[in-house]
Amino acid sequence: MAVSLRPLQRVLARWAVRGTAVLLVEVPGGWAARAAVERALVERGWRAASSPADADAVVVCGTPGESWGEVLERTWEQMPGPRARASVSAPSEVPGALEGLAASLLDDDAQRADAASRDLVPADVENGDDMHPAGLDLAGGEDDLRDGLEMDVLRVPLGPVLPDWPAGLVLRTVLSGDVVVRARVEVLAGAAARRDSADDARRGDDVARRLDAAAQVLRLAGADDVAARAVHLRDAALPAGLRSLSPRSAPSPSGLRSLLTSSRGAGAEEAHEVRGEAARLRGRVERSRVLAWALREADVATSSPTSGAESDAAQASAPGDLRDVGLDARRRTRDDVRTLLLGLLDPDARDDDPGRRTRAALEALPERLVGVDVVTARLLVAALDLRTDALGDDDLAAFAPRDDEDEDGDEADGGDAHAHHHGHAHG
Amino acid sequence: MTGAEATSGWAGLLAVLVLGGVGVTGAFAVHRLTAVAPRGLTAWPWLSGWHPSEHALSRYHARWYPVTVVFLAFDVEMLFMYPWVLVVADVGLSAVVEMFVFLGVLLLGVLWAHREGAFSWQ
Amino acid sequence: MGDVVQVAVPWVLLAAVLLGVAALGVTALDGALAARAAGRSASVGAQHPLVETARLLRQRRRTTVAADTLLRHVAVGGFVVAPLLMVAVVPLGEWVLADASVGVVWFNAVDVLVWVLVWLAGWGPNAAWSLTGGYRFLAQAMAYELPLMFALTAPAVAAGSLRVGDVAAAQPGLPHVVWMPVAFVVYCTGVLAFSVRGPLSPAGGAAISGGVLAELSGVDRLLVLAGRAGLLVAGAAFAVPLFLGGGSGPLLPGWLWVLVKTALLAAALVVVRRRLPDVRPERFLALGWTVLLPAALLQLLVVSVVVVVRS
Amino acid sequence: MSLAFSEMSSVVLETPLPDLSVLRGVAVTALGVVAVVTGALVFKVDSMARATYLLAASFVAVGAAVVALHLDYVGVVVVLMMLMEMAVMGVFMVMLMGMNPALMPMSMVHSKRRALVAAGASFVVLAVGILLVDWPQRSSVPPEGPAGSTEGGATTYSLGDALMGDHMLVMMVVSPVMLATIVAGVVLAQAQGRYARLGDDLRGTTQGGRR
Repeated sequence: MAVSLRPLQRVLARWAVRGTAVLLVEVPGGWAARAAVERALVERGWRAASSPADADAVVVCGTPGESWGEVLERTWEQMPGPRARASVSAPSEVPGALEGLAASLLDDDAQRADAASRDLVPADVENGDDMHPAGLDLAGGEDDLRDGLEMDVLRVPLGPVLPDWPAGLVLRTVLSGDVVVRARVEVLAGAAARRDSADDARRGDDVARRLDAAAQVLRLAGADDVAARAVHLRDAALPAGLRSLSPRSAPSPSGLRSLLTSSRGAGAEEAHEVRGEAARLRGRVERSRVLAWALREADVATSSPTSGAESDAAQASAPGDLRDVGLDARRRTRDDVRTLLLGLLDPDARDDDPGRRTRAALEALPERLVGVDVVTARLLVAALDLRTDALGDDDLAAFAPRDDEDEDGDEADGGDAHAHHHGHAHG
Repeated sequence: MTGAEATSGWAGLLAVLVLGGVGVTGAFAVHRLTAVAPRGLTAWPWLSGWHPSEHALSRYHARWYPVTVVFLAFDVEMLFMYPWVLVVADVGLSAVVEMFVFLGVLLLGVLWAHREGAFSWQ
Repeated sequence: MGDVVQVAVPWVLLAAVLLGVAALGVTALDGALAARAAGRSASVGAQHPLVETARLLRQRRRTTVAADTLLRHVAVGGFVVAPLLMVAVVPLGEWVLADASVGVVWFNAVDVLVWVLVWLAGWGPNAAWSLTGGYRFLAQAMAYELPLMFALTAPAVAAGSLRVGDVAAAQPGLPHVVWMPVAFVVYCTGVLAFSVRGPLSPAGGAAISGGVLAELSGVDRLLVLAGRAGLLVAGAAFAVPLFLGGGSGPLLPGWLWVLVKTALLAAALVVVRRRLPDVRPERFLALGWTVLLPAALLQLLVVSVVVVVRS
Repeated sequence: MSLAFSEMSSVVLETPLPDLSVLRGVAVTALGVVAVVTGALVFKVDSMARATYLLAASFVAVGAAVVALHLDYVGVVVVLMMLMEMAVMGVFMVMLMGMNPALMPMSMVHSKRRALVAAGASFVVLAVGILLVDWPQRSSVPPEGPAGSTEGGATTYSLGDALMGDHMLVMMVVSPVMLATIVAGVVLAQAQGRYARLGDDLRGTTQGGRR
């Protein structure tokens, strides 16, 4: 019976590979490679995957440092299969890498062999007991910041394997429902972070980087078509050396696309046109009432330096009670996601020291995110355009991953954040 | 009145349920033949590449619970609404006045809840 | 137009096939629009549903540690059954599968079933992203459901009946959409919301890594994707007897008009959906209660006064 | 195609069907069993989600049984309301449980003895009532509504008629009760009311009043 199904399975494989979903993992320093992969995906009719369960392939962009081993391996284990993986550190490697993925996914026999060889259940799943089903703890309770109800909190790390997320950033959040209660920042460095970022800076691709960040914000906000436009412009703004063109790339009627495929180098005229288009896109985003409405107040309950004396007073009067502070600050904070987004789309904006800016933003991030829901948090992180590849060694040391695993007790008050489960309660 | 009419359509809905059940089962059966492996994998839930610290199923804080109170109180009204729909034309203006006084009172409650901030998440 | 005839049970197969084809159609349109926005050929994008079906049929199933497998299966299967339950009461011209005397209420009950399915799909996998998706959907449901209910009652008041066939027959000259546009818009908002995609899709979306879809692969994912496309189609199909005059129209037979109107409305909803960004439930909540609900009630008031005056 | 369509339906429509009252009896009994079994399972499972939706399933079976008794509207609206209420109740069950709502063995019963006595007593009273009450015979069919081509439709119409006519008082009483529910519910549930946000003078000038 299996024999008779073979032709069908081959046909399915051929069709399936035409829509391959690729999970993109960006390592600091791998920005240009990631942009090139994204462009190649569009050219092939492939798409970016949203999670390992959705993915057929994973592409690591950049050169991961040692700290990446575990997350990459676990991501690989979580892919259902058929699965393939590749690693690209430069745009020029992209076409070959994707050809390799396609070939691997098309090889039905090899994929079946891979599938047959896998453990059905992860090796570290145990029988556990009532308090530790499958060998994993139950969530612990904590009094909520806003209403004082004692609810469970979840420790949910955001990044590094997360689409539309700054390279190598790990935000170790504690979530109560979908709201961030605490957060801690770590950065997983790339092996070649410094060198690549220096190269990027010399090539002056700041416009492209900011357009890329804007595209990420727009994608996260669900404005896919506008995001596609921003990606388009990003590619046109790339310096010639960072463009890779797959042999498949077809000419297209759009003027920008032919600019893109000319690969003659970003001449002055070309750069001028890109800036003009970016300004137009900015106008479009600025005028969009729906977008403004959807993003407005996608800002942060924070006691950032801008929030003034009143909220400081409130904080002093009630340490640990963030209810009033949050609402006050939300009313006052106007540098919301939309403003940041418009800034990213401003072709005349300058970003003189992305490294210092990023470090400052990362240091302020945990506090900014307290009381913010996880969707807003992701929008904000994208809008901050964090350049982890521009961080210096001492910055990286400050955000180095910690092994202490005591995430609960890390920021502020985590003292009573332990399980309150005692035997059989009543319904 | 024929037999099928007397069942007022419930046989058709039962058939839909049965067909749906057969269809879903069929899809799973077909998938066993077409997938690269018939048996599914078990994996740890995805957390950006990290091992979970605890099970996700927990006492999940739904911060919008004040709204549910307003919602549940308001939706009881639908019990009266649907039968009312049938008689508006026959009963006439008094039915309309009655229902909208009823709804108006509820809307006052909604307005008040709005002023109290029940519809803005904290 | 004659009265609606209830057809025999085997015709449920035809309903399923039509629904399936339409679901493929809206997905293809969505794919084509996405491809065009990305600067690729729309015809390649239109193949998306077939390519994705092949991909997911080939992909292995995957569950998670300590998942609630039973509830997960209920959710996945339910996604396919729910749209079928909706279209069962929609008359195709003069034929209908289930001529329920309270068809409008039935539709309402099934659209509430979607709440359950989405929440269970979020709960089942025992995973943080899924869970968040399920809960955010319920939060949004608090905002769209009541306006949707009132939008459903407006055409029923005009027809003086909760039977879908009667509502369709009550608008021979003038489709309801002409004189109850607000109810129509509110209804369409509800359809966008319960079809778990697009601007009102807090259950999924890029910002929560796919939400309820985050842990699904293979046939499970396929069924949920098919189901939500089916929900959009079923929502559009139900609008035809309610607001768009049912099978009435020149030249073409009634059943064909129903199909044409359904296809056009479904396509319009896909286009609208692509043009709008995601609306976060906390924004939508205030809108639903302070704008949509009063607007729907006002519309209902107008309709019932007209009905009283007319009778 | 349309020809075949109508031919086929007419063939089936003319086929004599078995006695419907028997079918109905079977359906009501079967649904009753489903309702009782799912209802009992509510107390057996270890998960709040399962308990909640088993209860929902039980109510859906009850709704279907009511439909089988030709009360179309009441049956469907039971399904509608119960799905909705249970979806919301599930959220609260999960939140307010004193322990993990899914992964630990738990007991859904407390005050066992008193509950048993109360349940047993009410069962006996109701059962005795069913057996002893002299149930009235149905003397007429419900009045034909404009849409009441089926019995199920006509009962809905008469329900609306009753609500707008004889039993208007019900609605008039329910509305202030529901308003009070909304107000009381929000006062209790809203941690951050207007006074807390805007200060005691509601002008937002003073720092939020603290409870």
